[in-house]
Amino acid sequence: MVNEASRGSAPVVGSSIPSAGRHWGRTFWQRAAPVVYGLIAGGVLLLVMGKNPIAFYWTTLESGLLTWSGLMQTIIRLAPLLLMSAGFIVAFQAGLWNIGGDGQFLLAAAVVAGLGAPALGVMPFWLVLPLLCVVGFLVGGAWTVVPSLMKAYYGMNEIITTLMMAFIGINLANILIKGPFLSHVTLVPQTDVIPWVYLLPFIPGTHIHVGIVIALVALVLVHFMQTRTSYGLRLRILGASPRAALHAGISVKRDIVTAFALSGGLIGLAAAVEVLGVWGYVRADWNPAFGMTLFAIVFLAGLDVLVVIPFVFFFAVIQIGGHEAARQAGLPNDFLLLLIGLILFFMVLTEWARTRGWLARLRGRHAGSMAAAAEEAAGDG
Amino acid sequence: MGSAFSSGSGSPDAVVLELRGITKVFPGVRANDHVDLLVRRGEVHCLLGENGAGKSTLMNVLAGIYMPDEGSIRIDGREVSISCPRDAIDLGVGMVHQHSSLIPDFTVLENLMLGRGEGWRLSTGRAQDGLKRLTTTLGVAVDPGAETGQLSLGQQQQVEIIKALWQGSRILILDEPTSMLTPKGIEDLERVLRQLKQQGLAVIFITHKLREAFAIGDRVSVLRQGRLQGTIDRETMKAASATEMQRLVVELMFPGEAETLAHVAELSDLSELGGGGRAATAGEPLLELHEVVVAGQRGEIGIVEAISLTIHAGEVLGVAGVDGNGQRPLAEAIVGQRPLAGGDVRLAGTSLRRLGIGARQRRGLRYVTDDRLGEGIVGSMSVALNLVSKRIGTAPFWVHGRTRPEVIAAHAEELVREYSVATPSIHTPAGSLSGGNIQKVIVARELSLDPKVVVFNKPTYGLDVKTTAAVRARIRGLVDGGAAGALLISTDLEELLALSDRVAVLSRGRLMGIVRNGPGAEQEIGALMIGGEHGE
Amino acid sequence: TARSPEAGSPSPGSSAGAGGVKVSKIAVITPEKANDFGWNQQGVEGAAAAAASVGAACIVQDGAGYGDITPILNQLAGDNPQLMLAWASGYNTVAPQVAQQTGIATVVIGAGSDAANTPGLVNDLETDAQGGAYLAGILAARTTMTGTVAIVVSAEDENWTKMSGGFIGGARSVTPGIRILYVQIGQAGYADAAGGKRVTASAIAGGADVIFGMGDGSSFGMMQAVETEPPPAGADKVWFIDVIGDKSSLDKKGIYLSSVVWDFTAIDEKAISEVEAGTFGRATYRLDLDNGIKLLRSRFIPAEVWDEIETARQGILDGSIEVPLTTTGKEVKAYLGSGK
Amino acid sequence: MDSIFTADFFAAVLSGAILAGMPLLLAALGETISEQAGLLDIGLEGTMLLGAYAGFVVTNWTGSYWVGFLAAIAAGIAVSLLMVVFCVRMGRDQIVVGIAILLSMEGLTSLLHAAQFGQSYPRLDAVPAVPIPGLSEIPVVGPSLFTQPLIVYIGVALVFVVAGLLSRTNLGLDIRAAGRTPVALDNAGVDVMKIRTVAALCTGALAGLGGGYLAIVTAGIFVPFMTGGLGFIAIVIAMLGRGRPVWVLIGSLLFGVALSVATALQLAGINVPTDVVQMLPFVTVIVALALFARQSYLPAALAQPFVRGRR
Ligand SMILES: Nc1ncnc2c1ncn2[C@@H]1O[C@H](COP(=O)(O)OP(=O)(O)OP(=O)(O)O)[C@@H](O)[C@H]1O
Ligand SMILES: Nc1ncnc2c1ncn2[C@@H]1O[C@H](COP(=O)(O)OP(=O)(O)OP(=O)(O)O)[C@@H](O)[C@H]1O
Ligand SMILES: [Mg+2]
Ligand SMILES: [Mg+2]
Repeated sequence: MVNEASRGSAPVVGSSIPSAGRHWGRTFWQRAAPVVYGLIAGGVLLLVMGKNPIAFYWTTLESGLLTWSGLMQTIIRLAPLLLMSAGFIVAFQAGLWNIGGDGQFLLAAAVVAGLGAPALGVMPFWLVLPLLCVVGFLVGGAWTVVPSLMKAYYGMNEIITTLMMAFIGINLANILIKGPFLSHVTLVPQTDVIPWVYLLPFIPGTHIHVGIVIALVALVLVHFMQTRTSYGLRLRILGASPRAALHAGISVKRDIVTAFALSGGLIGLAAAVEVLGVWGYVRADWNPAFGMTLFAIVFLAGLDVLVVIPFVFFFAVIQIGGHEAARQAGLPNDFLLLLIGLILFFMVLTEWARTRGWLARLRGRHAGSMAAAAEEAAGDG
Repeated sequence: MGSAFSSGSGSPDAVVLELRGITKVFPGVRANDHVDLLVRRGEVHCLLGENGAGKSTLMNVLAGIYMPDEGSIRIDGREVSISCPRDAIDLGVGMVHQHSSLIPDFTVLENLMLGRGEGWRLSTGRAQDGLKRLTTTLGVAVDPGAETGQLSLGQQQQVEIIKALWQGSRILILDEPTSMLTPKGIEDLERVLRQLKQQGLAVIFITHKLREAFAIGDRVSVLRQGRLQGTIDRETMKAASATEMQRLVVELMFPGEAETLAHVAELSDLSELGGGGRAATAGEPLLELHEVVVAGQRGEIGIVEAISLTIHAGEVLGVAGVDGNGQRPLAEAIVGQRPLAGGDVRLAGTSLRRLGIGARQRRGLRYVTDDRLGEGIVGSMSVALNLVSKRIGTAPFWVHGRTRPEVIAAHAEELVREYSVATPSIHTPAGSLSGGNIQKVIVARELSLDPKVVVFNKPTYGLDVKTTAAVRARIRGLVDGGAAGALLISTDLEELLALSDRVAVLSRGRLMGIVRNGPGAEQEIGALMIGGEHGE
Repeated sequence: TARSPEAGSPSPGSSAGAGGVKVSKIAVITPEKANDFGWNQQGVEGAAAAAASVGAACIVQDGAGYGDITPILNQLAGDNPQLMLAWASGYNTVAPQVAQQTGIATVVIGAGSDAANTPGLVNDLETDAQGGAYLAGILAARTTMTGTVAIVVSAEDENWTKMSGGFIGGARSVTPGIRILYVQIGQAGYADAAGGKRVTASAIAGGADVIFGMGDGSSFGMMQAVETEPPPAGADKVWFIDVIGDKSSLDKKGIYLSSVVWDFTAIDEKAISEVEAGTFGRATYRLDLDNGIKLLRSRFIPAEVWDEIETARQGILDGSIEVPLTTTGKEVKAYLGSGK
Repeated sequence: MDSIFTADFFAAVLSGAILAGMPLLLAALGETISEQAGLLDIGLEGTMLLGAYAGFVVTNWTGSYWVGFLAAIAAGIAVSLLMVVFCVRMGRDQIVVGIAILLSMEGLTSLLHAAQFGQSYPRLDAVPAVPIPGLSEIPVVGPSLFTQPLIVYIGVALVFVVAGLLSRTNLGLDIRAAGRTPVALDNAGVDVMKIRTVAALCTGALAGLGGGYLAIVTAGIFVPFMTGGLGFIAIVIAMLGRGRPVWVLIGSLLFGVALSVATALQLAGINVPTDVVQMLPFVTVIVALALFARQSYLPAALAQPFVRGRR
């Protein structure tokens, strides 16, 4: 099974006793370098296309970070991204490659949006919001049950099943939106709109909804779970070696199911927060497709919350500021995809170079040395 | 093919292989430190040394797995550079690795054809012939169509050797080939080796069992901490008596410890080793198996049929049998790693049927697995965490699910000291320890926190004399208190005779009989085994 | 702890309300790139033309997608245009909020009810192209030789369904018993060129020799099928009738019979003038036959057929001809089934 | 209202199934080879996109779709070089690299398309169909299944080529070994990296060709993101195929048929929501897997980097 197989490359966080403190500053800078290289590569590309990279990046920064409204938008975007990342962290921790995040996200979004307006009719909104968040969590979690059961009981590889469930989920979301949840006010297929004033409240003095707070709290909890609880250790053993987990008396089946559900739940919560914080509705065929990129980012951040946050923040800035930059440079927005792709490549590359360099200092280049190269890489993702 | 056996230019004892100043460094370890080694054609050259001495590394350098940092290799007097396994094979160096390198779901034939085929099409025909010729020369029987995963370890071992000889090796390296074999398997192997010697091959033979070394070897070299301690040549070996030889070797392996180790080495008279002589006054029954039936899993041999056993306090019940005759399923069923298809297991009177692995653990039922790296430890995790990995979530290490690092650390420090585990620190990833020390960690974990019954599955295979002694002492020490009992599964008859009070013989998943240890036990057991082999 | 109303109210000093302002800059934002010979391109060109007519500047943000629309709208607002055209029905929930926060007059698409209109801030734009599609139906019925025509839609889209109804009505007004095939590529087949070709090919094989194709990227796949598929028995070639844009410049094979073209210039000019007059946000704009919807007259359309189309156009305008209105796929299928 | 169910209508439905199924088949075949060698190529969709783009551009320039197909293959191979360098050589995580490939290829093709064809949207001529003498006379199936562009026959032939490669050749044996127990292969003196490289390149070539087919034959035009998830469907099919190309063929055709039949029903005036139809294949597979409790016997070393001498 892939999760077992890729143990070699699956990052193992804090494989030592938790209390051993981590100077994350160092780790962070080690990991920030590739981003810079990626940007440089993107810059070269821009030059080739006769655009001005400095201007491009400056505009990105300006409209994604340096202006108040841009910063607000970035932070608002951060909420769902961080929650989704938290979901991936939990799954990867347990060696579960939940690659169907987008399906869980969209289905949860559709259900939350679909129930939103009706719910407001029957109960006070201060009750509706938390309730819908729970709904999102449950739907997202529920969408992992089939894959997790099949993995737990038949050893069915979860990459296939989550992929398939993602396809089903995305279509199902559309069916719901065009069926039971179809709004009769607008003619575009979409859900009824939750009145703007009833969406998640703003953090006082800003237009940033409280989703970001929820996200940060969730991340802290996940981090605590990872490093300070028996459950976290069980998941880590499961992720490192399912057979060892079984041998140690860990009820592997239960933990696979719970970890998977928790992962999907957080992703569903991400959807709820995005819908209840920004949109108030979901239209058919809407798919922000955060999943894939976050999957990679979380992995490259070594499942380390303290590294995930800055990475995701950076990603959000590019997402938010990039449009304006692309517009001013007269480029299609899809250039941003290319940019992100390049950055990922460079993250991978420098991670490799680092491990090699680390080794080179110890003992030149030769067959055997590759061994610990991979070991080291495995060590810190 | 034929070339295999008509190889080697020059006089009968011409030097085939010459290693000069081989040095290989791993992070933090000098695995080999300027090692020189001479190997002659037609000799079996034994390589001895404690765990982590660097034997496998040296051989892997020869087989092209590692590039040496320093040193030179000469074959037939020509200086050669071996940068990958292909080079080694082309130079006629064949190696049977310490850890099996067969593909379980490939047939024997497919395994043999790997990387051997000329041209595009797979030519099963030619492979068939080659296999037939080899099996006849070696006097072994292998079913070419069988999935290797389905073969017993002994047969797998033979396939590995055939694979190593496949392209006509001049130098054959066997890295601990006997660690998993039964006396019978070892005899077969010895016969095969003699065959090969006759045909002029040079064999490098790594083992931890001195007796084998002396029986099979023409010369013995000893490695210690990566350095060559010395080589004992033919003449000395002929001249010296077994006991003298042992002193010599042990002195080389563990300078200054020969005395302390003398009494444990296998060579001394069995009766001295505790086992046999002990008065058989066993305490009350601790673990009872009633008609236990276990089903084999997909692609696995050895199921267990209706076995009933009782382990009393203060006794070691040995389980003898050719590997792959149901030992592992039995052990796993007892500790709860696989379901009982029938029957019942009772610990101190209470049935375990409903209890999970963890629950049985806490009730004092422990399992020292034979799959150390596969399931025994989590290589990427610290020694400390591995020492509590079967206690997750329970006090005092966890309180309300919250980890208490300081308690875990203290516990680890204590065990590491008590079991003298050689590790840089308790935070070191367990996977980076040497084989012997990994086993110490496992034993420490299982024997800590008041065990009642411990199931030992091949507890000493692949361990050096010293660690073996330590582990065996632990096993006896456990039961001699009279409070606990042990089930000792082993393919090593000497070990069984040395440690057990009674020995049950397992064959094809059935219980052939139970022999009380003592004079003549060896013959009885042997008889029961043969019976099992030839039964129906 | 609801969102405090003031959070949503126009920012101080906003130009909203009665007064009205001189329009010196307008902004248009479209989901796809504005080179699609379709919705996005028409939207941008209309805006540009209208802006030019009053000497105003026009900021274009095309290919904005749907996901990040809030930040993009805010960034556009940052450039302080006096009028924003939020050119997708997918924007019509977010855009009003941004209008609220920034106080910039904003045109939204297909909000579906006059309730969306907010004086000085938000004005809804509905597209009623069914009239044009009715004319296309007449053209198709006059052109077909097999007596079978096909409607191919890329997705379940309000515009498509409305026009489908109109087309059916027009075709039946000429040949009551005419066979009309209706097929949808997928739930989001807008860019699915491959699907477009496959589906159209099946439709042609089903006997259709006139294809009324509605889709964005996918309509190129439809044209490809029309160009390359063997005509059905009884026809010597297959014709394509397009919507929204004019692709005749891309027509190498002479299959581009016509197109129901949407020209927004007039509407955009109206919006600008209303902003300046301070009357913006009172009444929903409707794009229809008399202010921007027209049937493209290609060289392939015989004069007498065109005359017939012209008379029908007059009929629709003076109300003597009633164009059926179908707003969902279900309604289209029901109408299709009814055979009337 | 007289029925549209004429012979050539059914024919069109059948060839529609092939039109839709072929790109899947080619890509899934490629993925199968990688998987058997222990490589999980998540970036398949990206490979297809570049293949589609290259195939389209070159066909459009040269006017020869054969050159176009070659270009598609070349492009696919180029993309798979990324897999080779990052995953095979450097042993980096395959899923992450796959995602990077996916994103960058989506971006790249869209960028190039906007720059080159944003204004012109050129369309290609139909690829001529080659009737198989005899078979093509059979009513319905004749003009559909047996009157196809040459490339279709080649594609189907490839199924058996790959099957033969995996089961009957030394290379195939080495590939399967590389995916199961690379150490054994290495000890046997075969360079695992080389084998996996070969496998990755094959995957690139086939996925590229699949993309090329999509643009040149199925659509006759390139539009950004035109693969719309085909790559991932192909991965699923390959995994379910468990290294058996024939099963890959069956799986791909099933998807093609599902889409084509949906169209047919609509044309016949029968109301079928396309969402449901597109969901159906997955639902059935999931249910089937759940019912038969079948394991996905994936190669043991799948997605696991190989490093000689590692322990
Ligand atoms: N690939 C590797 N990476 C890092 N260290 C290694 C590697 N291989 C071996 N070592 C270290 O080198 C030393 C020698 O290991 P080696 O396996 O050669 O010992 P050995 O004599 O074969 O022991 P045993 O008798 O247990 O097989 C050990 O300390 C081991 O930890
Ligand atoms: N759980 C599953 N995982 C993957 N493929 C499956 C599964 N269940 C059914 N299939 C499909 O069925 C095919 C296997 O059917 P078939 O019984 O011929 O193979 P098999 O070799 O007999 O399997 P087994 O060895 O389990 O008997 C696969 O190729 C795949 O397409
Ligand atoms: Mg060794
Ligand atoms: Mg079968």
